This record gives sequence, C-alpha cells and structure tokens, in this order.
Amino acid sequence: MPEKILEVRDLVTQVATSTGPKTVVDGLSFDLHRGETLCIAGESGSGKSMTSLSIMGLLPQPMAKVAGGKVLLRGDDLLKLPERAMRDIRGNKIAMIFQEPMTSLNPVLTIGRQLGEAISTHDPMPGSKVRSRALAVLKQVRISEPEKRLKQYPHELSGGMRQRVMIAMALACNPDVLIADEPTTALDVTIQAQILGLMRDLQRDTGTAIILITHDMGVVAEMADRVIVMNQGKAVESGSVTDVFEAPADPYTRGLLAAVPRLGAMTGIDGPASTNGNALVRGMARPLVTVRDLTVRFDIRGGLLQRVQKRVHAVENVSFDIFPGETLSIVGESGCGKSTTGRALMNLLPWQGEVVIDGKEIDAQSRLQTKSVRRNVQMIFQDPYASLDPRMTVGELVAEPLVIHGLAHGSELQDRVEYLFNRVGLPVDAAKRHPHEFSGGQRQRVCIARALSLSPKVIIADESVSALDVSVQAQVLELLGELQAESGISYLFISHDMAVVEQISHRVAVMYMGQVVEIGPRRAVFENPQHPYTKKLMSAVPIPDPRKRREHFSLITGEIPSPVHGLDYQPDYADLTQIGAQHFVARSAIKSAA
Amino acid sequence: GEGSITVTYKDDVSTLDPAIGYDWQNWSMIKSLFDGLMDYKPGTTELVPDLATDYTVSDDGMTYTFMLRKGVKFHNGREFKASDVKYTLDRVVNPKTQSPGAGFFDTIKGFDTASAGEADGLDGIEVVDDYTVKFTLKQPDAAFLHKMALNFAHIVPKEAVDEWGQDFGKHPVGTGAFMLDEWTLGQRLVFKANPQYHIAGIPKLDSIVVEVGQEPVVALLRLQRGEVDIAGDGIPPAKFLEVMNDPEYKDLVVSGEQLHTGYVTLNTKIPPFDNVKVRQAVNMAVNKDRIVRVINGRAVPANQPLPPLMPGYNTDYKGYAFDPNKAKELLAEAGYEDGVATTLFVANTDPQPRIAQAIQQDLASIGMKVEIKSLAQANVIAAGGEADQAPMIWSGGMAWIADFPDPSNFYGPILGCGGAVPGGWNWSWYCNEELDAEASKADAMADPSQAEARIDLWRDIFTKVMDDAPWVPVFNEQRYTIRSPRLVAEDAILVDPVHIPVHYDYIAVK
Amino acid sequence: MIAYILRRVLQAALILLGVSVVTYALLYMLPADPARQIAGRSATAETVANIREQLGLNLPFYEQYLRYLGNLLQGDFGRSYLQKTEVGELIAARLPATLLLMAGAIFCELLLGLTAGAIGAIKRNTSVDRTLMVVSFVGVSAPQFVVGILMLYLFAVVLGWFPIGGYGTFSHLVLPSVSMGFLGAGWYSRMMRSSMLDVLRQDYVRTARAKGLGRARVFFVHAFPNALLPIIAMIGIDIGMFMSGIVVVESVFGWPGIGQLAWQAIQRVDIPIIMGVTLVSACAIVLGNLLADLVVPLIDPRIKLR
Amino acid sequence: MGMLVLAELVKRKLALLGLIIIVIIAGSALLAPWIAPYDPQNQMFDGLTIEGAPMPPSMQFLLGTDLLGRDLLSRLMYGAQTSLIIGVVANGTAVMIGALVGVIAGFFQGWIGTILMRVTDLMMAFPALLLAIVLAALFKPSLWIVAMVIAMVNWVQVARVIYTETRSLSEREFIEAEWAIGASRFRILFKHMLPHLLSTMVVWATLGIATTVLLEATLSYLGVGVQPPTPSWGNIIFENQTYFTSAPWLVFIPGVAIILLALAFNLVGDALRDILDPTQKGRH
Ligand SMILES: Nc1ncnc2c1ncn2[C@@H]1O[C@H](COP(=O)(O)OP(=O)(O)OP(=O)(O)O)[C@@H](O)[C@H]1O
Ligand SMILES: Nc1ncnc2c1ncn2[C@@H]1O[C@H](COP(=O)(O)OP(=O)(O)OP(=O)(O)O)[C@@H](O)[C@H]1O
Ligand SMILES: [Mg+2]
Ligand SMILES: [Mg+2]
Repeated sequence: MPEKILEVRDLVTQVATSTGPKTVVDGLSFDLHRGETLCIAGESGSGKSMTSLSIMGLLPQPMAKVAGGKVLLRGDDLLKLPERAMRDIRGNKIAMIFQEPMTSLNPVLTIGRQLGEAISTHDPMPGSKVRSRALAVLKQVRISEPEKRLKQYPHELSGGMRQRVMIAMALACNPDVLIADEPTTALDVTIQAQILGLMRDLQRDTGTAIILITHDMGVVAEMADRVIVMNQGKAVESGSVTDVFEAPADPYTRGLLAAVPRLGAMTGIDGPASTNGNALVRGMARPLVTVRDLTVRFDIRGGLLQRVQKRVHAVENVSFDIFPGETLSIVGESGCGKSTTGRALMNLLPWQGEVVIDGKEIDAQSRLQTKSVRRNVQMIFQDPYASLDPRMTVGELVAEPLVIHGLAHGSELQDRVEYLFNRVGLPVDAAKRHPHEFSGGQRQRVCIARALSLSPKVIIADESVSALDVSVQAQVLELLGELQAESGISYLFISHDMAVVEQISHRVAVMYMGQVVEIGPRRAVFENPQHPYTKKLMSAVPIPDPRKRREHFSLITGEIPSPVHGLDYQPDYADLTQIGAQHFVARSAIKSAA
Repeated sequence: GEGSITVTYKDDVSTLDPAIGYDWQNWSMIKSLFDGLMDYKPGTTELVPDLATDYTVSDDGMTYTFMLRKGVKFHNGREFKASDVKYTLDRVVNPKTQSPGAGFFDTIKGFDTASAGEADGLDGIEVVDDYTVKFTLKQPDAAFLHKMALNFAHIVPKEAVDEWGQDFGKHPVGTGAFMLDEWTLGQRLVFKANPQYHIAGIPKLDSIVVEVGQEPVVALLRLQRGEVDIAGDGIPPAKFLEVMNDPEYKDLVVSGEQLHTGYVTLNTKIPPFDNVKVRQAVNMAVNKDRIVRVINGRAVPANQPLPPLMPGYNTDYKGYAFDPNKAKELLAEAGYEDGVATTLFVANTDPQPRIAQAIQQDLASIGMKVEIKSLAQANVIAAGGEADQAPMIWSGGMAWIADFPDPSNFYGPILGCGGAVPGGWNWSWYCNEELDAEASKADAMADPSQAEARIDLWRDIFTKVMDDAPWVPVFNEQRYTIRSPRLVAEDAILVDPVHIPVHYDYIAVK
Repeated sequence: MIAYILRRVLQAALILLGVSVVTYALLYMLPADPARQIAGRSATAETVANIREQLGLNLPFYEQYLRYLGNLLQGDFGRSYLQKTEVGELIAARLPATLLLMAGAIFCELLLGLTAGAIGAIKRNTSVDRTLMVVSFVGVSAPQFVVGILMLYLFAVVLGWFPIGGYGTFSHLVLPSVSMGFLGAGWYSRMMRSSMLDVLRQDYVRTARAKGLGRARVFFVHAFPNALLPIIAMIGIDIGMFMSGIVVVESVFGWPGIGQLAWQAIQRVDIPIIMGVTLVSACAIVLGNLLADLVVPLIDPRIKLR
Repeated sequence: MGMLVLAELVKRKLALLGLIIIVIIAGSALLAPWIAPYDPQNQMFDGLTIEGAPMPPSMQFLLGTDLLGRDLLSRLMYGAQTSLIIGVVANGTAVMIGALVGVIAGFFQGWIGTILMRVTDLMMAFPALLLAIVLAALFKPSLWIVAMVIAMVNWVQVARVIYTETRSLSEREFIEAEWAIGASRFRILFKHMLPHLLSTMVVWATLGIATTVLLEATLSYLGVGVQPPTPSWGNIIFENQTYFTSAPWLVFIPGVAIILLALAFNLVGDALRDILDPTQKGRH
C-alpha cells in the first residue's frame, strides 16, 4: 500500500445556530494514500463541504469550528497548527478546488496574477520565472491559448476554462493532497467529462492524492478508488468503489444507489418508466401542442442612441408537436435555449412563430393571454423555493390559480385545495405553512399542485428536478409519471440530465445553439443517436457503475460557441431529415457541433 | 502713510462703483477711493467742500456754482476737471447705469428726461470752464449740498468707465486717498495709499486689507488674537457683554451715535392698522426697554422717527409711553376687544427674529395675536412694497440709516406719499397730503438763513407723523467700534457718523 | 466606450437643461422683484420700469428663459443683479476654495470612513467594531452645523490648535474638511463594513486563503478592490450631498466658496447667481456620477460601458 | 408581525437604546403641555440678567434660558413636537411619493416608467438643500410648508430604491410564476410585489426620519425653517448660534438633542433593515 499522507480521526465540526451548536460533521475518520482518489459522496447538507473546510482550516468564522478530532498530514496535526504555519500548508501541501468556478476566481484580477500569486507565495521567485511557471501549469491543464489566458480576466473565460484555471492554481505547487469540492457540479456534462478526464490524467502524472467531493454517484463511479458515503455528518459507508456500488452495506447507501437514474437503464424499452415501458398509443389523435418556427431573439442595445446592436439568437426556428398524454423532453447544454422555448410557450416573453395549443392559436403579441388558453398550459419551475411567493401560505398559493380564474370559491375551493394536497402527497394541514417551512421536495410538490389546480392539458417542467437530491428527485419523477398515467396530461420536460430524460420521456428533442438538431422517439434517439452533438452528449454522461468506467474522454472536446450575433446574421437552419419513424436529424447545419 | 491694517466683513464687497455701491461694507470704502464736491469734516456731520474749493448759491436757491480744486489727480494720473463732474452725474441718472442713487438727483434740471433715457445728460449741469461747474435746479433743494457729498455723486473718470464698462466696480479709479491694489473675489481686497492725494499727510496708512466672508464672532475672536484690527460688522451681539465686561477690551471699544432708527411699520391700508387707535395701541404696547435689554443695551429706546443726532430731533416729545392697559382700551375702542390676528414680517438674520418675538409677546399681552414671517431680506422688502402684503414689518437689518444728515432723508421715501407706491419703501403706506405739502415747503427753504426755520418745520412734521402713528419707533442703535490696540485715531474718527465703520483716511497704526 | 460617454454626456446635458428650466421657473415665481432691488429705495416707478425692461424682466417667462439659455450656451451666466459682476467670474473666483474643501472633505471621508469600515469588518462583533459603528452612527446623525460649531469651539476657540475660520493655509482647511467629512465618513464606514463583510464571504476570498496567502495580501489585493466597487458609485452620489453641505459648512467657517456665494445670493434674491450656482452644482453632481461610472470599469473589468 | 418585529428589536442592544431614546423624546413631546416647567414662549423677566444675558443652567432653569429669557428645557420639549411632526409627516409623504413613483416606474415600464425615472434623475441633480431653500423662500415657511418642502426633496432617494427593488422583484421567479398562472397586473402588483416592498418602505420610513429631522434643523438653522416663536431644535440653534462661546448651552444642548434623535432613528431603522430583510440575516 502506498504511503499514507492524510489521516482524519474522529473529526467533529460544529456550527453555531440560534438554537445552540449543531454538529455537522460527526466523528468522521478516514485515511488518504498517495496517488489515491477518495470520493466523499452524500446528499446535500450531509457535511461534505464542512469536512473539507475543516481540513483546510477555512471554516467560516466565527459560526463554525472544529470541536474535536485530529487531522494528521504526514503525522502533524493540522488542527493544532497556528494560522501562520497553516498558511504554509494551504496551497502548498493541500490545495483545494471549489464548486463554483464562476465565483471562485477574483473578478478584478487577471488569471496570470492569480495564478502567479499561488506560485510565488510558497516559492518566491522572480517575476519572469513566475510567468513561465504559470504558463507551464496552464499548458498542463490543457487550456486553449494559454498565453492569452494569462492576460484575461475570469469573466472572459467559460466555466470549463475557469475550472481548469482553478485546477492549475491548485496544482501549481505540486501539493500532496488535492481537495476538490464538487468541481464539476456547475458544469455541463461535456465540460464535466473534460475536467474529470483532466484530473485523472494529472493525478496519473503527479501522484497527488485527491479527495473528491460530489453528490453525483456517476462521478463517484467514474473517479473513485475508495468511497465514503456521508449522511447527516456521519460516514455511513466506506470502502472500495466496487464494494460500495456492488454490495452496499448500509440501507441509506442502498436507497441512494437505487434512486440514481442510470443512463441506459431503459435500453430496449419503448415507453417511459412510469408506463412500465409501454409506448404511447397515439392513434389518430391530433397534436395537443403544435409549435412551428418558434424564434426568440433578445436585443442587445448600445451606442449613442441605445439602438439594437446585437442579438442573442436564443431560439431559432424550433418546431415540434406534443400529443395528448405524451412527454416530450428537450435536452441540451446550458444556454442552448431550452428554458427560452418553454417560457415562450407560456407567453412570458415576446416570440415569433406559430403556436397552437388544443386547437387555439396563441397570439404572440399579447403578454396577457386570454385566460382560457392560459389554463391549458402550466409550468413548474426549476427552483421551487424561488417560484413560490415566500410571504404566502402554501394553501393560498395552491388556491390562487383557482381564484384568479374564478373556478372555485368558498368551501369548494377548500375541497379542491385539499384534494390537490392529497394528490401530490402533502399533508392537508401543511396548507397553513409558508414555503420556507418545507423541504425542497415538498416545495416542488406544492408547485406541482399549483400547476395542476387548473387541470391543464400540458405542463412545462423546466429543470423541475435538477435542484433536488436524487432520492427526492426519484419521488417527484414518480409523482409526475403517476399523474400522467391518471389523467393523460402531457409534459414538455426540459432537462440537461440525460439519465432523467431517458427515464421519463416518450420523445426527445436535442437542442443545440437554439435549434433542434435531433428529435424522435426516446428509444430511437438514445439507442441510435445520429447527430454528432447527440452522440457527444450521450458519451459525456458518467455512468454510476465503476465497471463501465471510461478510460478516455478524447471524444469530448471544445466549448459551446456564443449565440450572440450581429444584426445582419442569418442563421443556418437545421434541415431536419427523417431517418426513421418520427426520427428527424439535422444533416447539413451546425457542423461545428462535433 | 505707514503700516497696514486688516478689516473684516461677513458679506462680500459687491462693487466699488460709486454709482452703484449701496451696502454697509462698500459705502466707506468707496468714500476712501473717490471724492465728491462736498464732504463732511472727519468725525462730524459738518459739510465742507472737498473737490470743490468753494461754492456759491444763487439767491433763489436754484443755482449752485462750484469752484473746483486744481491739480487733483485721478489714480490713473489724469487731472480732475469740471467735465468729470458733469459726466459723473449724467452717468448716475442714466437708466443704463441702474444706479440705486439716481433718485437723489431729481431736483436737478433735466432729471426727468435724463432718467427716462430720453436725453443724454442733465441739462442742469453746465461746465463753465475746467475748474467751474454750475448746477441749475428745477426747485430749491435744501439738501442739495448733502447730496453732493453722497457716494453717488463721487467723481469718476470717463475713460476708466469706458474701459471697464460694467466691470468698473471691480476696477475703480477715483481721486480718493486710497486706491485698489488687489481684489480676490470672495476673499480679500487690498487698498494702498494714494501718494498724490490732495490732502497732505492723508491717508495715514500704507494699505488696508479687507477680508470678507468672516463671521462677526470669528472676526472678534481674531481681533482678540491680534489678527484683525477692525471688525467691520461691529461687535456681534453674542460677544457684546463679554467684551464690555472685560477690562482688557473695554478700552478698545468706542461708542457713538449713528443716524439710525429701528421701527415697526404698521400698514395703514390693512386692517386693523387702518385704524389709528390700533396703531397708537401698538405704540403703547411695545416694551422698548425690554427689547433694548434683549439686545444687551446696545441701543436707546426711541419715540420718534428721527434719531437724536439728526437735526430736527424733538427733545421735548415724549411719544407714546409704555402702557399696555391703555393700549388694551384703545384696541377695545377700535372694536377689537376680543383681540385681533395679524402678521409681522422680519428679516431672517440674528437678532431680528428675536426682536420680532419680543414684539410679538408684547402685543400678545394686549390681545393681538401676531404671526411671524421670518424671510430673506429681499422677500421682506418685496412684501413691504405691496399694499396688501405685510401688515407689520420690523425694519431691523434693512433699517433706515440716513444717507445724509438731513431730516428730509427720513421722510420722502419712507413716510411720504411718493414712497407709498408699489415697490416703494413706505411700508406703512402712510400718505398724508398735508404733511407732504409741508415737507415740500421745508425742502424749498434752501437759503442758509432759513436753515433754522426749516429744521423747526421738519421737527413739526415728524411730530405730527407720530400723531398718526404709522410707525412704532423702537430704538436708535448705538455704534460700537472695537479696534485693535495698535490702531490709533481719535474716538470721533472711529465712530464717524458718515464713514462706517471708521474713516479709513484718518486712522493710523502704532 | 466613446459612444457610451457621448450618450451619458447627452443625457447629462438634458438633465442640466431640465434643472435650468425648473430652477428658472421657481426663481421666476419668487415674490421679490429684482428691478426694484436694483433701483434702490429712492427710485421712481419709471426707473424701476426702465430697469425691468433693460433686464428683459417684462418679457414672458419662456422668452426670458430662452434668452438666458441662449447666453448660457455661449458660456455666459449673466451678470449679478446686485454685484454687477459676471456670475461666471464670481463662481470661478470661488470655485477653487470649494473644490479644495471638497477635496479635503473627500479625503477625510475616505480615510476615516474606509479605514473604520474595514477595521469593523475584520474585527466584526468585537468591541472595536461596535465602538466604530456607534461612532459612525453618530456621524450620520450629526448635522453638519452642529459638528462645525462644536469643532470650531473646541479646537479653535478653546484649544487654539487651528485658526478660527478663514482660508489660505493648510491649517485653515482642517476643521472645515473634517466637519464636512464627518457625515460622509459615517456613511462610508457603514457601507465599507457591509461591503467588506460581503466580499470576505465570497468564494474567491476563500480561494485566496486556500492558496496560503497571508492576511494582508488577501485583504488588500483580493478583498479591498472588490469591496470598493459599491463605494465608488456612492462617491458620485456624495457630490450632491456636498453641494448641500457647503452652504452650511462654509458659512460656519467663513470659507470663501460658492456655498457662501449661494447663501448670500439667496438672501438677496440675486437670481443670476442662484441660477449659476445651481447649475454648477447640478453639473458637479452629474459629472460626479458620470465619473464614478467611468471609474468603476477601471477597477472592475466585468463592467463594459455600452 | 408587528409584535414579532418589536420583540426582535428589543433583543438588539443598540436598537433598544434607539427605541428608548425615541420613547423618551416622543414622550416629552407629547406630554410637554403637562410636564414642561414653563410656557415655551414666555419671555420671562427673570430669564435674563439685568444686562440682558441668558441664564446658564440652574435649579430654576434646568437647562438655562435663551436670549429672550425663555426656558430652554421647555422649548426643547415643545421643539421635539416640531421635529417629530416634521419627521413623521414630511418623511411619510416622501416615502409615499417615492414609493408610488418607484413602483409605477419599476413595474409599468414603457413611457410612463421612463418619464418618471427621468424626473427622478432630474431631481437627483438638484442640490437638495439649495432647492429646499428656494422652495421655502417661495412658499413663505411654516411648519407644514417646511414639511412639504422636505418631502419634495426627500422622495427621490426612496423612489430610486423602490424602483431598483421593484425591477429586481419583477425578475424574481415567483413573479414569473404568477404571470404563468394568469395573474393580472394588479394582482401581482398589490398581492405579490407590495408586501415585499413594504419592509423597504418601513426601513426608509424610519431611516428617513433621521434625515428629515436633520434637514429641518438645517433649514431652520439657515433661517428658512419653522417660524419663530414655534420652537424647533434647528431654529433654537439658529437663534443662538452666535452665542456658542458666551452661552454654549444654547447651542450644544439642542445640538446633542438633534444628534440623539437622528441617532435613535438610525439605530432603529438599521436594525429594522436587518430584521425585515432576510437576506441580510447574520451580518451582525
Ligand atoms: N455557515 C453555516 N452556518 C450554519 N450552518 C451551516 C453553515 N454552512 C453549512 N451549514 C450546515 O452544515 C451542514 C453541512 O453543510 P455542508 O455544506 O457541509 O453540506 P454539503 O454536504 O456540502 O452539501 P451540498 O451538497 O449542498 O454542498 C448543513 O446542514 C448546513 O445547513
Ligand atoms: N432575457 C434575456 N436577455 C438576453 N439574453 C437571454 C435572456 N434570457 C436568455 N438569454 C440567452 O438566451 C440563451 C438561451 O437561454 P436559455 O435560458 O433558454 O438556456 P437554457 O438552455 O435554458 O440553459 P440552462 O440550462 O442554463 O438553463 C442564452 O444564451 C441566454 O444567455
Ligand atoms: Mg457542499
Ligand atoms: Mg434553463
């Protein structure tokens, strides 16, 4: 066994709350060896970040403090070191990468400056040497045009590039231990794949021991040598990655793994999971929603007279149908126009094109759509907390659409609200409480109840489960499926998570740069992806199975280009050609996708 | 001259153009920069020729002939001539000059056309030769010689006025004892002695530094530290007692009288003051002694419009004695037994609002409910100039300080019918045709032999005015000048009744 | 960038135009009649009428205003009614004093305010922090005339450390600057404290610490410039407060700036001066804000001027 | 909610101090007719020395007398009425106007919003004090006029703040969600936005009182404020300011009173800001 570098023993970390100290890391112990990757997994709030901050001595002051235990780095107890000595450890012996590449770099300093600082702090050297070393590490993290990057500011880089810079900074002094706290959570899957691949390659070259913190079991399976699963501050399971995945001892771990959606789990099945895999029998039904040539552009103004100078081509000529009882999913990476499509259907922003819902054409001009049309489409948003007025009780919130549309009042209203609460699995007495008194999953149930209250024919669900922990996510997905089975409601399901989409959809549309590049039955798209972008997307998804680990991420490179163009820009429209039953793929346009 | 002194003022010096300057601060500066045909003997109100060596008056009092002093040089080196006299007065009455003093010269022949801009100059001024100038009047004017001593009649050289145009006031050129050396707007002015001044040995100083923007209290503190020689705004009320009770400073203070009366105007056009009984009642109700106490005894209670120093002051007149009970009775007789409400306007600079409040309390005791409007001076003046705006005005801060020591100056604009017009200064809107006629008669008594009789007539006029009680004369303010110990001058010079605060030409330093 | 500046200047010009209309209209409505004041107390009605005509005061409002505006566009603020001097000249003569005072006050504000705020944030919830915060609360609560008179009394009259008012040397500048800066220092320290607390919680500060940087470096290089950003916008707004403050502070200390000029003019309703000072102040405010907006991108590269 | 907020306030030492000061000052203002030792307008004969100087603090006149021989303590108590009335009325009006302008401009964008915001920009460019002085001179000051003048000058900041807040509020997801369920403009404005703006308004209502009290004092100090003999803390100082060396109590006692009152409102307002704005939680 390689040399033991870090040893954590009985670590207890507490945070001060209004009701007294709360233990958030509770007697955690583990060892870390040279060249090893230890994953700490667990759901939100389980204490993963607190653990890493405790080790680094960077707990938020004065709320949190280490209440007991030892953190031994090659035998020295870090917890006993004075701040001065700890500074020599940080960045030098133990380096750290944080979750949010967007906010973890100082916005007012150049990359070169921030990187140079990391180098010269622990190893004072003349400026020119610092520069060449900085350049060297940037090259090491395989960033494009490294010389140029040195002079750039963080906001000029994409998320993936920033995370590369963070890694470069962490590796600048060849640390013994690298702690990466959710380093890829904020990134798109393709970028995530690139970063994970990079970390693996670098580890191979330098032998740095990595503590990788993540809630994504796919990432764990991909990266870990050993795994610790945390729940409520305690390690409930630990062991080698294959042991944990194949023979989880703890019930919590088992539940967790069971809830994780796996890409490929539906291979060979036609319909979504909720229908036991049965495909929708469409028959002669007319489409419930018809969207033709939907285009949304945002103006960017500037110049002397604030004239439109550029446009964001958020959605370009998107067409699709949704049939009664069907779930159509839109997938694609950040910024590709998924949400904009959904919001345009809700008439929440100005759009062009043609939309027919349940036989009624929608007027793109009026923001205040006729109420009757509005009743047929409802929306569930990504962040359930943000989409509920925090000052109202959830009872009022669920009743509100009914009141607005004058559908019920008095005891009838009461009954209806009660029914809805029951339907989404919330206790009826919860109606008097405010949104902040609920958990994330419960809040999303409130949102669903609210959307259901008008008995819409179609619900647009925009990343409605992305913010939830996997176990909760599974429950909500199940609820959505049940509702569909019961009432034949249609969903437009917007998500970037391929595994979830696979589970829930009848049909899938893949969006890239504001256009649909591939659309078809879920099975056809997932099992026989035709467009290069779809392929790339599929291959980037980490599979929560340590045996299916990818050794090379070589397929996945490149960044997504910007959708901002000048006024005279004429987009190349994707020419969708049919290649199978209802399966359409863009052939000529958007070649850069691959 | 030798040495330099520092004088401070709170407000800016606005202009040094003698045709325009009419402020407390610039009045005596202009006097030191320019000379008129006439002047007063330093420290007194006695008229003497200045740029004139002599003058004659025709028997009908309609023609004045001045013989001019020879060899007097303007600061620019040119000799002063008779044509300058004519130019100066033509300029003052020319409406383009916008001189606030133009009206003083309304008795000169040709004034009407000249001041209306219809004629280029005054017909009544004739340049006889370089050293003789003759004035023809349209009516006898007993105060004419005083007017020739006014700043507005101080002689300016045409070429300098032409050169600087509207900015002549910033670049004054005169014949006076001092000339302007430096002027930093808003900060300081430096005057230096005129070596060619026509009176030998004058001025006694080398230079005078005037610093503006200095609060009176600050000025006094600086004077106590020896940084300032004369506090131009006098001893501030806040420091008065302190200074007067301090043996160290007591000797530095010189007091004197000035031609000032502080009064309350009662608008005879607005009820209840359209009733003479009410006006008399108010006269009896105001406790002047207490008001004088409130301003720390820096004044003497007054009972008539004229200040004691003014010829024509009636020493026998007792006025309305303080008698609130009698006042109440009078008010009842006038039909206001249940009291009456009215408004008192006052300028909003200390101590005026305080005095107004003292008056307010006095009137409250006889059942008059007085509301105070404490406004910027300009707004008070504007209100006074409208017949129906200001029932009462306390004149403090804008009060009448005589332009020249002659009783006529206290009548026309402020008590005569001529002033009771929109925009006028007769804020009582008091117009007694009979008295106006008497006033014209008095003004026509220009013959020196009639001087005595003329003064008697004026005395009579002002006593009769008090019967109608359009004013409440409250007090005559005393002058208190404090100077630094190193400054030497006779007391009379330090409280010169014409040059305020001091007669710069006659002071010296140790 | 150029387009941005041009647009902002255009906007500023429009605002100034608005300010001039409103002020002119307000002053037009003032009850005092300038012609009468100029004419003096011995003037006849004809003289007054004549002067009114000369000054164009008998014209309808809009014509008067357009005349004024026309002159203004040629850089002519008109002539003071009572001082008979070019208003531009009067303002120019006094502006340096006001600018000096402003510079002194801003210096005091920033020095005291930023230091106190930063110390408060670093030592948050200690007695040092609490004391500083109470002092800055007093700062924002104390009227400038009270502070001014108090300082004058204490440091000039009683202790004699500084001259009692006046203008000229550095020691003259100290008390007025401090009296004027005290209020702003209070604001800045409170803003700085919360801004700094905000920044110290940011991820990039944690990153900097994770790199093993020393406290001073984390503070000055990473936290300080970021904490400064919201404060720069404040400095722009501050200029408006200054313009109000100078009227009071200059009169307490006898400082020969445009505040005193304005105050004297208001007392005597010398309309051209009031107009001029108002416009100059409005200019300063608008310029201050523009400048602040232009400075921010120099520190913060994320902000692009469009 | 009111009680809860109060309970929170009382928990904070500084806010409690502020509350106590406000209660004392408001109490003495309200009870002045009964507890003030003298009539505030009575120019007492024995209130001045024979020479006419004011009396320093003594057993007879606890805080001394002013230049007209009136009892300073009584005048301060009645002056508190003025300050508080102006503070509450003027600032209340300012908050109302500001909130109205801000909400309308922020919520109904388009030409109405543009016009309102341009007007606000215009007002921002005015030197506030100068404007107030001119307005006060124009309307001949009285208690209510002064209050209105102050309101005219002070609404601008409120409008700015409310505008920004309305704008950011209308970007919030829950407002979008309301649009999505078909809520009308007015429902969104009154049921969903206003309650969120209320806390800002409450904070400004308190913090603004401090500013207002100071502005009134400054106007009075410059002699264009509340008319004598009605006492206001500002005009007490104005009347007596030149006496700061010979009768310092006449200047510094009211000066301290003004500072204390403004301080108290600032302390309470600041605490309210913390309490009412959950995102600010944990800052102190
Ligand atoms: N500053 C803080 N003050 C109080 N409690 C805190 C603070 N930071 C974290 N906590 C609490 O500590 C617990 C552990 O938090 P931690 O951030 O370690 O969770 P995590 O496992 O990293 O979750 P996530 O996946 O959401 O990042 C949580 O219950 C959280 O509420
Ligand atoms: N209001 C707006 N103004 C300008 N640009 C916008 C606006 N809303 C969205 N965009 C731009 O339109 C593009 C599409 O955005 P959209 O939110 O639809 O992406 P998305 O696919 O939902 O991404 P994500 O997964 O990050 O939610 C992006 O480039 C985005 O920056
Ligand atoms: Mg975490
Ligand atoms: Mg989205």
